[in-house]
Amino acid sequence: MMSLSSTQAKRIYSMMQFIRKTEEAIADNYSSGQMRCPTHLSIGQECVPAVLSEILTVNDLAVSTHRAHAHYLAKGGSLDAMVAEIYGKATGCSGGRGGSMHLIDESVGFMGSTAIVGNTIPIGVGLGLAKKIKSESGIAVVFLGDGAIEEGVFYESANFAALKKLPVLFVCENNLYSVYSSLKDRQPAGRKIHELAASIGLWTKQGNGNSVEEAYDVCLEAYKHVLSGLGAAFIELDTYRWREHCGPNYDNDIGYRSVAEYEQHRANDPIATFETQLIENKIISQVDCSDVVDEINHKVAQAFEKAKAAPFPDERSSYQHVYAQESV
Amino acid sequence: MMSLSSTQAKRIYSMMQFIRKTEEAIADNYSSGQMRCPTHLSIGQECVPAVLSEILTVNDLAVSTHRAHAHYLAKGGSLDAMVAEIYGKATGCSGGRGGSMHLIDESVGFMGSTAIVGNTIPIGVGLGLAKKIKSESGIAVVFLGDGAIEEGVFYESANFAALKKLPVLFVCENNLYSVYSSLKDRQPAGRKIHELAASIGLWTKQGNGNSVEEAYDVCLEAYKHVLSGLGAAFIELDTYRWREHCGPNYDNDIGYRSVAEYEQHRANDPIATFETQLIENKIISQVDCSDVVDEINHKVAQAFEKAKAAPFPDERSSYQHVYAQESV
Amino acid sequence: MSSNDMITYSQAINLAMHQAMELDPSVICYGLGVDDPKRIFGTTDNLIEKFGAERVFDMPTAENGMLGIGIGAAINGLKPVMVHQRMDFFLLAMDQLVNSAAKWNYMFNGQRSVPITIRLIVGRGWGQGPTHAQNLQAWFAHIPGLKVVMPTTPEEARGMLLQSIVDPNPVVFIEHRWLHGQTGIVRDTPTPIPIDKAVMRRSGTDISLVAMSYQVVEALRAASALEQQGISAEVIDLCSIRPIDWPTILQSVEKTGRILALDSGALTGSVSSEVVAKVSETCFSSLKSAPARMGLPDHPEPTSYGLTKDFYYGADKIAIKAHEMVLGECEAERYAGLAGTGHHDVPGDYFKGPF
Amino acid sequence: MSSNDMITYSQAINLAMHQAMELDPSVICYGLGVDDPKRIFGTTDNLIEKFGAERVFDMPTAENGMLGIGIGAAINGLKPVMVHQRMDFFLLAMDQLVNSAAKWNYMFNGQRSVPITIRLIVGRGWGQGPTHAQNLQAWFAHIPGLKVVMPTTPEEARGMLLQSIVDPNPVVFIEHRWLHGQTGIVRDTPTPIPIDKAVMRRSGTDISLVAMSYQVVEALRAASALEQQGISAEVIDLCSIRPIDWPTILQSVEKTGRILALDSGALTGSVSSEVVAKVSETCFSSLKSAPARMGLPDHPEPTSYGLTKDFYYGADKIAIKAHEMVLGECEAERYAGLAGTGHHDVPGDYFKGPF
Ligand SMILES: Cc1ncc(C[n+]2csc(CCOP(=O)(O)OP(=O)(O)O)c2C)c(N)n1
Ligand SMILES: Cc1ncc(C[n+]2csc(CCOP(=O)(O)OP(=O)(O)O)c2C)c(N)n1
Ligand SMILES: [Mg+2]
Ligand SMILES: [Mg+2]
Repeated sequence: MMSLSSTQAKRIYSMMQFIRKTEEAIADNYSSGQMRCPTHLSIGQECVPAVLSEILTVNDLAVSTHRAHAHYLAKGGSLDAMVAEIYGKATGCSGGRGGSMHLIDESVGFMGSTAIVGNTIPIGVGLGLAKKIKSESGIAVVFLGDGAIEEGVFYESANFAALKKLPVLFVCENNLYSVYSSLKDRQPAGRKIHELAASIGLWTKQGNGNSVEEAYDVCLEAYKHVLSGLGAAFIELDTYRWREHCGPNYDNDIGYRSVAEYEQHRANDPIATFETQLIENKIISQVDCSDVVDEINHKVAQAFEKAKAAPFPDERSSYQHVYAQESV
Repeated sequence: MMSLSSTQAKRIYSMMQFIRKTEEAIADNYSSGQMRCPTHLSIGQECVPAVLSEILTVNDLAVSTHRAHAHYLAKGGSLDAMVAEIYGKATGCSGGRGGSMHLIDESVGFMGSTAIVGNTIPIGVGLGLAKKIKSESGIAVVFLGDGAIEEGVFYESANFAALKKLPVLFVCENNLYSVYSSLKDRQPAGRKIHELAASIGLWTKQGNGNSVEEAYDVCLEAYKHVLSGLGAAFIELDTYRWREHCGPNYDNDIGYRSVAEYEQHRANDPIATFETQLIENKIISQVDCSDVVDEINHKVAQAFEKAKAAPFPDERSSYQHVYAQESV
Repeated sequence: MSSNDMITYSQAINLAMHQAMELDPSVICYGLGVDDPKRIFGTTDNLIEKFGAERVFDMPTAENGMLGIGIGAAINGLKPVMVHQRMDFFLLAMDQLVNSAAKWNYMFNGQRSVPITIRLIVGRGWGQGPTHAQNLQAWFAHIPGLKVVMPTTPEEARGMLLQSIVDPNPVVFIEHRWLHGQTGIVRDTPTPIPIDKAVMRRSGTDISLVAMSYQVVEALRAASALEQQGISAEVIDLCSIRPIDWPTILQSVEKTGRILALDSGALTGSVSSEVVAKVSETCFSSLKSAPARMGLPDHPEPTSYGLTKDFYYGADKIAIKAHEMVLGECEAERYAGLAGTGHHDVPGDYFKGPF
Repeated sequence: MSSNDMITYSQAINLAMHQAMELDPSVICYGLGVDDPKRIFGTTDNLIEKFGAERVFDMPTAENGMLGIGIGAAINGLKPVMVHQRMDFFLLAMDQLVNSAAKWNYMFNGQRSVPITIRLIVGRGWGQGPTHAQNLQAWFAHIPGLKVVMPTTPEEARGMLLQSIVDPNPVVFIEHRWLHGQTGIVRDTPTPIPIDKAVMRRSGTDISLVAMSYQVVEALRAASALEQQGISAEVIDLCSIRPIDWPTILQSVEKTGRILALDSGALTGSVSSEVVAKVSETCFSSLKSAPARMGLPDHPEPTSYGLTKDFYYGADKIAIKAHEMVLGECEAERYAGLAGTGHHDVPGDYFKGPF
């Protein structure tokens, strides 16, 4: 377990299960038609966020994408507020205005996720710029996908982050797809995203995003690089989304990827792999694992109950907050 | 004179002088207040366009930027129509609607220049896409500056050109400045533009854009690469703009670049250097040179006379051409 | 899919695409998902199978660059049809749209036009929220050099898409997600329909309801109910919002003396503002009462089911407003029957999310 | 530069920037050329010298990314002032403006606003042509969540820029190139001026001229000439185009019974359309004659000196139109004296190009 203490390993394991069980609960409940917003699950991609949850502090700020549940939870965002948000309730983290794609919990430094591909990339860089100008501690983390790097705004943002040596860490979870489009239809054959990022001027590292140990090493090294003021970094972590792009179901039947491909990646389940490792290394027992999962399931079930019971926001409030009132 | 025959060398020399003398005439006449549009001169940067004039054929299409005179002329664009355009006359290549920054001569494959930085980059790639789909001969050439590569649209366009192996050649004249901003304020220290382009997936080459021989070799190799269907290429050619960014004057006094820097680049005058070489190699004599220049000066003077004498377009025609009428 | 059949709006779009691509090998179709399993809500079904991957292709997520590439292809002889699943994504491409596509023909003195068609889909409902359901047609309608159409019926979707493709100018073709499932009789011949004409959907004498896209559906429902109350409403479907077919509108208002302009976008600065301004300038002396507009509230769309009930307005509100304009007061309950009964955030029960 | 002096509009902008940056260390200023020798027509003079390169900096040519970076900086506690030498370049940044800046406060339920100010300069004259002189304010005015101001006088440029900077919302601050040289008395205290109020520049009883930015200058010249013809024109300077100060406008029209809305942008779908629509809806019974609008023709701006003479409209055309509205017919030569005498494409003889 090289760089990880057993306490850390257990926390990462718990976080992965926490994300998975939350997402599975969303999937299970979605078809009842009460979570009425586009919802993108990260099942299969829990490792990178979980590993980062062990590294980032509350001084570090993060922004994310349409697929943000895992990042939000890993950053410490409130589970109750997220589930309520997906249910469109007044108790939601965005008061129901944002839904699954617009999560925020500023109390833990999760500064927002948005639904336009690439949209939060420069915003994350701007968080880092302000940190530098204000000599504030911590770094800014930008979560992004392999599709988002195709947007010109990624390139512009990366260029500026490199130019000014900003405290920004780009975390690219490469899950091979953008909706139903495979990498080969979008990016030149053989081109590595992390090499592209390096040539823009970022410090980079690549790794297996489904291996806790490898992802931890990559993330930690990159984090230290950025935190020590050496400039912006970009890490590419390979992973795979198990379910459909948007929505609760599996979609291996519709033909954009093969069942064989799916099964192969499915076998690299980051949670099962890590669990086996932990048990083999006697860091945790099978029973401990069940206990962890039980506790999480309980917490998740409670969050869903609370969310379902919570009131919708007052319709008459829909005119509010178009503008902030107080001077800043 | 390696790869160049003496006929070719002479033609390139003439083209450089042709561009220089035309631009100098613009500079000389500008202050009389009859060329009432923003005008960007390429004096000092004649070599790359001239070299390409020797390589490109009428089947090759080109697009350019705000600083397009040299590209237009090198592609074979009509001198008379360009000068008239800068004078805003009905006989101008865009009927006076475009001015210096909007040049076009489709008869020679110069498909247009526009004034928004980066704006024609994807358009050039689209020309190449159509060539590929229609199995049309020739390539598409995109002229761009070192500033334009900062636009996300460059990155998006380059990605697609590489992805689809389009017959597109990006010609980047790196003159170290974007308006008054030096490269170091815009791009990470030590980063090479051509290396960046390579990492996006383009075939690349770099060279001295003020040396005819070197620029010719670079351009020819790149041209052959693209023409033979191997995919898009990017060449970076170093050069230097002698006069102010926009307008006819020198501006070394205003402080954004040092006189020493200017003098150093001024000493690398592509025309003087090449002329000396040609004379030393007995390809041309001093007298020949004067003859060439005289002839050009005559042609240029005539173009100015015609432009000055030409009528303005009819004011009532200003409503025309908002929409094309005939179905295509 | 053919032959004067009753088909859906998305099938009609698909039909037009097949016809256009068959008739003219220079037509290409590209955009995120045009060849994926969902085929842009069925609108690009079978295109890649029939016309091949060179003419029908997916693209990187790079809206501005990819529009510019389409413009370049158009300049070099192709007729590209670009598709965006949401209008909202297209905000990234405004430089190429406004500075290149819209101006190329003009700034180069009519030497070269840009025959590109850009299909934009407006989202609505199921929590599409602030950035997946915008109606920004007023922006496009403000730009000289663009044509902008928003057909309402399947037949017009078909015919106007065909015309958009053969039109030598850049055309922004806007589809409302809630129209995709609407059915109608569609001609089977590849006959284009002009894209600069409004259509009188229903004639009347008391008031002109001037609407676009999905709001025409609601206006027609309102007009039926108004008729039962003795109010004769004329319904005009703008079809094209640049250019707007002024003669049709002005003639209608000259006749009815009243105008209620119905927009699917945020009210302030909307196309309905332009309609009301022009009508007020031109038909001032014919107006029997103040002109009026309806549009979406001037705030972003919230996501929550609980916050969106009143975000969109339908036949009931239109009828009340029209009734007031013609007869003065109107009790709120008079047109209550027009309000939908099912969930307000889906076009019908068949819709189960997520988008 | 200070102290109730007669200074130019650009000096007033510069003064406000100095005041804002002095008062609040979280104010930063960036954009292409803010620290170059020309200093954005003098408006950023001495900022880098006084406040340093960390707070005042040039940027790569990357408008969308750099706006997003400003938004992120604003979210994390700074108050960025971003500058664009031409509004036209800013078309590249519409995603960040509309999808992020304008909606952030709303879609996150009021938890975090985006206090960014974006200075956009409108070019005009000397062959700026199709892509260096656009007036796209109608776009910004259509977007909920944005504030959009277009001050006319140096004092308001100063005070409204200060207010824009301290305002917690994104503010698009539009400067017309031909206003930069206008002079006026400017207060020396750093007192902000509200950015949601129109200003009555001249009071009158026969007609309301409602204008913005440089067109206010022309409207005032027209009003003087009209007075000599016995026509009393009220001139209202919108100052803010989102929100629009409706009470001031409506009150004026209630009084005069006539409105002529003057826009600096292309007529169709302009802010003047919104003004006329709202006034027609609201003051219908007070209107003595049809409301009217003037704006630029609906085509791109050509470059040629020979094609631009009639592209912009000035005091003479405004006066004729107003005269007609109040008294009926008006011979073309009556206001001929208002037409400029020098070159039509420069704000004054001092201007020698190239931009
Ligand atoms: C500008 C824009 N274009 C297209 C979309 C539609 N879209 C939503 S998610 C997505 C895929 C992005 O892929 P990636 O960045 O790899 O993230 P992943 O879904 O794999 O997590 C796309 C194209 C969008 N939301 N915004
Ligand atoms: C989108 C956009 N941003 C800014 C400008 C202003 N501008 C005009 S030319 C120029 C410099 C571009 O530099 P480069 O590409 O190196 O070309 P060069 O002038 O050196 O030939 C800039 C920033 C513009 N025209 N368009
Ligand atoms: Mg992906
Ligand atoms: Mg340059």
